Amino acid sequence: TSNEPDEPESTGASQVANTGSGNDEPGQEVVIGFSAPAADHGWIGAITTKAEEEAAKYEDVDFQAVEGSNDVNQQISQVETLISRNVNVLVILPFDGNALTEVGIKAMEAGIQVINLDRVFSSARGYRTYIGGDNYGMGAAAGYYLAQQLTEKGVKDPVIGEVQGIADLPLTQDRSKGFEEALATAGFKVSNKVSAQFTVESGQQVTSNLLQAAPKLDALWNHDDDQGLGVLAAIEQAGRDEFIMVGGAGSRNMMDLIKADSGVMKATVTYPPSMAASAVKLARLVGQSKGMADLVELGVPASITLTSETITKENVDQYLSLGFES
Amino acid sequence: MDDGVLLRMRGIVKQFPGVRALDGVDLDVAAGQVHCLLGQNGAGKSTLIRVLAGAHRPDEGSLSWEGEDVSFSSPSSAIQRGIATIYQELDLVPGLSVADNLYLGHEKATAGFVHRSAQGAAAAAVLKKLGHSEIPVSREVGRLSAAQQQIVSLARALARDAKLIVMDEPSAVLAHDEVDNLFRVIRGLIAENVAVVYISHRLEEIRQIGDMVTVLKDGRTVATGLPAKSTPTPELVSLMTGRNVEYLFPPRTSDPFSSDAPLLQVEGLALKGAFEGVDLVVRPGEIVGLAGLVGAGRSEVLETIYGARRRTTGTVRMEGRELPAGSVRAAVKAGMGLAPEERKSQALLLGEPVARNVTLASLSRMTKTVPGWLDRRREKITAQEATAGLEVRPADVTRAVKTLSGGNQQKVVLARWLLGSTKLLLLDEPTRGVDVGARSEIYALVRRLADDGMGVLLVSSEVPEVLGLADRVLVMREGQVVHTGPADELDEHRVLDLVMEGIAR
Amino acid sequence: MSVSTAPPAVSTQRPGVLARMRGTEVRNLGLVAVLAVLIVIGAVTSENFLTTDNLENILVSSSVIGVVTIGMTFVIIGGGIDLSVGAIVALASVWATTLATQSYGPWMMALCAILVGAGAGLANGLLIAYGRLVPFIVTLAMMVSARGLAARLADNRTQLVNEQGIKDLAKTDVLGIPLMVIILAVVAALGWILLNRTTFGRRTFAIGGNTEAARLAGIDTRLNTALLYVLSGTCCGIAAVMLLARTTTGSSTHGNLYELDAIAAVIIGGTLLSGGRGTLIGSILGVLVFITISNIFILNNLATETQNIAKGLIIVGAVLLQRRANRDTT
Amino acid sequence: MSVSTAPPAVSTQRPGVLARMRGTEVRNLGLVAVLAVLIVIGAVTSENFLTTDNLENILVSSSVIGVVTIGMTFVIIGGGIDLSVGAIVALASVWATTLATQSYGPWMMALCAILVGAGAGLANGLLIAYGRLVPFIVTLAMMVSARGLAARLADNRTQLVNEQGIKDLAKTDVLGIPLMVIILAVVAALGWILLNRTTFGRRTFAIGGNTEAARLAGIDTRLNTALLYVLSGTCCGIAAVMLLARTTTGSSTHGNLYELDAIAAVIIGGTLLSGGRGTLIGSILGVLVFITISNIFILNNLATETQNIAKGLIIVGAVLLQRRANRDTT
Ligand SMILES: Nc1ncnc2c1ncn2[C@@H]1O[C@H](COP(=O)(O)OP(=O)(O)OP(=O)(O)O)[C@@H](O)[C@H]1O
Ligand SMILES: Nc1ncnc2c1ncn2[C@@H]1O[C@H](COP(=O)(O)OP(=O)(O)OP(=O)(O)O)[C@@H](O)[C@H]1O
Ligand SMILES: [Mg+2]
Ligand SMILES: [Mg+2]
Repeated sequence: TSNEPDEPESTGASQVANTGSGNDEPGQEVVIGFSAPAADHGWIGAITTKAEEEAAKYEDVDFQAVEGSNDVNQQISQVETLISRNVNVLVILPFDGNALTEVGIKAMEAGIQVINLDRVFSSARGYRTYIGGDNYGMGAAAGYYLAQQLTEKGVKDPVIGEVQGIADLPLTQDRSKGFEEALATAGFKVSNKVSAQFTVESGQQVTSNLLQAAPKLDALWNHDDDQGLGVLAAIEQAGRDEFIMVGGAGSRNMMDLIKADSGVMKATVTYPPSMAASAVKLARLVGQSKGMADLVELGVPASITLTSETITKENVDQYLSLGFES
Repeated sequence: MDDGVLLRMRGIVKQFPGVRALDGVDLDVAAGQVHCLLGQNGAGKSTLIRVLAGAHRPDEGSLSWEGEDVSFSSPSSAIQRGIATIYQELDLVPGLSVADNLYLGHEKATAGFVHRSAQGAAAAAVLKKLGHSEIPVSREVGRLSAAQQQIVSLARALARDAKLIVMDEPSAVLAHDEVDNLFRVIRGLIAENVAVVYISHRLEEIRQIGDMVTVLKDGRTVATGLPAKSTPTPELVSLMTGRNVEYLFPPRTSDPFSSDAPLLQVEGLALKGAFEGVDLVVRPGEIVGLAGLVGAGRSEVLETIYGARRRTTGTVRMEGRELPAGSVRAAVKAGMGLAPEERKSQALLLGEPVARNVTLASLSRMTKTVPGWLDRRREKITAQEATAGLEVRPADVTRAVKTLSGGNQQKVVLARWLLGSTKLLLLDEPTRGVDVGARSEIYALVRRLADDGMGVLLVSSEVPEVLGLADRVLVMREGQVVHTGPADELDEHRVLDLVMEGIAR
Repeated sequence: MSVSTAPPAVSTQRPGVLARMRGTEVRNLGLVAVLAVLIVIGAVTSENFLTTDNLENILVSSSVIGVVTIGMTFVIIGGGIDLSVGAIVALASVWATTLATQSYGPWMMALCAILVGAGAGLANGLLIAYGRLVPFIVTLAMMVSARGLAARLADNRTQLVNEQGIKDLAKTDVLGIPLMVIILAVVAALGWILLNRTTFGRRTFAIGGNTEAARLAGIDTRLNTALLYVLSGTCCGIAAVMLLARTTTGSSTHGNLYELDAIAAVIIGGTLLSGGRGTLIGSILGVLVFITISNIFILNNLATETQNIAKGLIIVGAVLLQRRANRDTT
Repeated sequence: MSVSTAPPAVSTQRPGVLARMRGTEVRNLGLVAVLAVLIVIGAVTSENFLTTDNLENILVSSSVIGVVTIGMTFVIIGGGIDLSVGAIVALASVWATTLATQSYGPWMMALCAILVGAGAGLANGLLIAYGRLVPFIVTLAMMVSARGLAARLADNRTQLVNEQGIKDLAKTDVLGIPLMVIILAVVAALGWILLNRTTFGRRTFAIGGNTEAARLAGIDTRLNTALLYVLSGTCCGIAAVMLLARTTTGSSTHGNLYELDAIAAVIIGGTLLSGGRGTLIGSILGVLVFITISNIFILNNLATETQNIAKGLIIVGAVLLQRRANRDTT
């Protein structure tokens, strides 16, 4: 067996270990059901695409995705449909983890293994394995980075802006909390906060107003690189460049901008949609009762939380291949 | 084109679900003639002219126009041939101005751009020709009174420069002098060799203006080419109805000077901008008529008494108890019922069956033991009885009201108030569009209701109707009552003088 | 009663059963045909479609939006519109899951959700009927405000239902039928009676068909209109309780786009958007059609974007089929 | 909705200038008053409100949805509704940013977006006018399908605009006025002329006010209705081009909920949802009101949920104020 990744462009430094070791050899056929919220913004779109692409790599995987929905009731029904269709493993990215817990438990009780992707269920009985990002950690990473930059520059009482995603999602609140608490370590706080909808257009719209509310900014954190395209468009259209900006998630576009270092965009904190590909891989392994090659244990672990890494000009080259097309 | 026949219709059949509205009708119309269509409510007159205007496609039959076989696939193809139509139910667009309505579909425009001033001027000219330059051409049609809207409809037909103008009961909403005015216009048209098809339930109008008469009955032509001036009335009536109807007012029975406790007592009633200082009394068993010109404010008086408009000053008492201003519910509870002037917009649920229209105002009495729980059998039977009493045709109460002919729709509205505890009936133009036979039935009915103790307040633009039916008459002019007195002390001339001059000469 | 004595004339021909049904009810036959076609498609394309589990699943999925749709049908027949249903569901779900409310137990939670729904509906109704404001604007304002208030109450978080009593609702079967479906059936039956067998229902049709005529007939159009929105709000409250059970959470994101789904079901069910005409059965069939379409897609493993493209086409096809079915029966 | 021939309150005195203006245009004065109040509130609560930059920002923010609203106004006056505007904007933006289209340069991109918009509108129009299907359902189907198609074309990705020519639109000023605002002004002016000065506009009012009367007057109501949707689609295409410039991207998520925003602006602008009556100026004012409210909130750094609660209240307040203003002027 080899340690060489079979798809170099989709694997990055931190993921090399997940492949190889014979786990990719065709095995017993696994039917994987996949349910995620409506692909009404790029990150979720990327999640779905990554999952599909990963599944397509394996001949022994039958991948069945259902229509995305932002209505939890609808998503519950969809998962129920998948259950009654007797899939082997379910990958569920819930619109709201709390709301899908019961149906997760139902699936587990029906003997279907559940991979809970990203938004965690309220009970561990609902999943075989959780894999997801760290929203609090993401906000904290952005906060620490900005605090450090501003302190280095010696800015006193900086004006810091924040562009949230959808305000009333738990993940948004977690991100903001991490951001606030990290900034607080340097004695800073957020002065202007707006929330968009994770879409380019809403990012553009709210940012153009934010820039009016804060005629002078020192720093800006944007939760999401998809809406970041809009945020940047608004900044450019307003002709502003006096501040530094940090993104979120880690899209390829943003990495290119960080690398070029020609504008406000200085860093982004990762929240990679490639976790969907990992989830599919895990689902397949679980379905085939295999373990993870680089671990000693025979089974797949119950929980994997990805770290949020800070990508800057210095380390961007390492990450370029992981950047998702938003 | 032999014998000057402009339009020839042969064997026209039009079938609606459940009704054969036209069953082989023939009609010949010659240029320079007024051709009258007569027939009872539901005989098929409106349907015939809708076929002629391209609004309905006939199921069978042929049409020839100026000697050439034609078939109109849409209203515009009839219009292009030179046929203009005034429909029975007003067909104006309420949100558009008078001028825009007049030229709708044939706007004065180049390359799609409307010449607004030219169009306004042309509209003003047409209205002036009709003697109604007081109607502002820029006013929204929805803000005009029913009579004014009818005039706009007429003006619109004239604005088309048509060879044939079809008029479906144009005089129904017009007052006496307005009808004369209409006839003046028709004579002008005839002089220009235009043909006119004229529909009316008033035989005296047919005599005045008509040349030829065609009589329809149950969707068939029963007589055609009758001379309008000379055919005896009994002959026409029996052709229409198949029987002899006396066009008579029932004898008065109540005492105009009775001192019974008044049912309705109105004092110093005023509505800003419409009328003021109206005093009137209606006693049980009494019919009180309100006469006056169109626009004199009679409808407003009725509607204000009824609470549909909020009075500015004055009091309204039913059986001694004062009613709150602007509450229809209080009025209905106290025993009033209104048959309004514009039945289509003010009274009817067009898509609903007859039965539901009839019981609308007395739903709370159509219930079983549990309040609010409908007794649908009782509802249906009650509606059937009420409509049968008025000879609503067809006699099927499950039929949608909009499929009834105009006159039968009016009867449905009347039937609504005959159901329950109505003590005072407010009738605004109750016989508009109602045929000869039904008309005398309605007169008899109103009188019988009065004899049973009901009070009636009647508004009608037909002076003979007011004089013949009412016990007492109030004459209104420009928002004021100019005369009050027993009906038998007045005649048509005196009323007209009062109406025009405010004094009796 | 003083109408003349002439006996009611008997209608000459005895019309057939179909012809005697009112226009709108015949229209429902069209929808039944659409549903039948969908079921055939489902059965042919997927072996899992005609399983008890799956059919039950379709019904349960329809139950929450179904209850909302019943209230919406009343409002639309009465000539109005209610854009706030989704937001009211969210608000009621959040309010019922606050810690304070949960401490009183499941009955109190359910009552709270229903009262919040009815209260929000009352606010709508008062502004529309007595404030004479346009329904579209008032309920739009309520939609925005109620979601904001829900987010505020929940502090932008999802609140867990702790009461097992509520959670059990989603798992209970009565005589083999899921309780959720029974709730829908009961609400639908009550709604049907209210609409078709009571004076309130009759007046609702009248107001939607011709408000002026209803007013001149002595109907208290304002009170009646206000009640329509209270009814719709109450249905939202009931739907919120069902959603609490299904999702075991209260959240300001619940009921997302329910307004659109409900209005669409009502309209495809043959109710006129302008009021005065419609049936409850049509609305329920409308809900079933939409849910069945989604279900078939999932069973056939279509990509989401393909599902959407196809869904639009099927909707148009369904309406065309429905029209054709109606033409044939009348 | 019932026919509106019931006579409104009577006025016999010679009316003043204000009263002689058509009812709906007077209504606009109410909206101007609302806007004035909002501006005062903005100026008082935030020093950054009355800056040229910010006012320009409000206008620019209004421009894209403003253009969509113009098309929507026509459709609603003509008695219809268009739920597909947002989806058409998305589809047009995606189609115009496919690599194939971009290779032809900025003009071709703009033309492509506009043609796609018009084409989708034509599909709506044909189904509604000639297929005689309910506008709500047809445009709902288009909404779902067009978004699905957009997602498919874009493969669920955001597509970048590479053409500098398009991006520059968002940054260009003409005589100190942003080009975006000028585009809105031009579309509005053309729309106003079309609505108020041409036979097409008159006929649109007629069809919306009384379709049967329009038909009996010999108007080709079907052609005219179909054209209304083409017009709306074309406006969406223009809006898509503007959005390409503003966001420098094409995406299937563009135009999210535009249908609701546009309809709300039209209705608050005094156009009847049932058709036949309305003004373009009112609709534009409606857009400005909504955008200004959001702007004031952000300048005051309100939390999103507080914004929403307040927004609902302000909308109701605005409509009440508007009514009061109208009463005083008539
Ligand atoms: N659209 C329709 N659908 C069904 N039946 C209809 C329709 N229009 C008319 N009818 C029926 O056709 C018959 C003829 O109606 P029509 O309106 O032509 O009568 P009319 O002679 O004009 O009566 P009136 O003097 O009362 O106006 C009536 O029985 C009527 O109920
Ligand atoms: N919708 C309206 N808008 C403005 N003025 C109106 C309106 N309707 C009626 N008027 C005016 O109110 C007055 C009374 O009109 P109304 O039609 O009630 O009189 P009427 O005596 O009942 O006549 P009719 O014979 O038409 O019933 C007239 O001056 C008329 O022009
Ligand atoms: Mg007739
Ligand atoms: Mg009158």
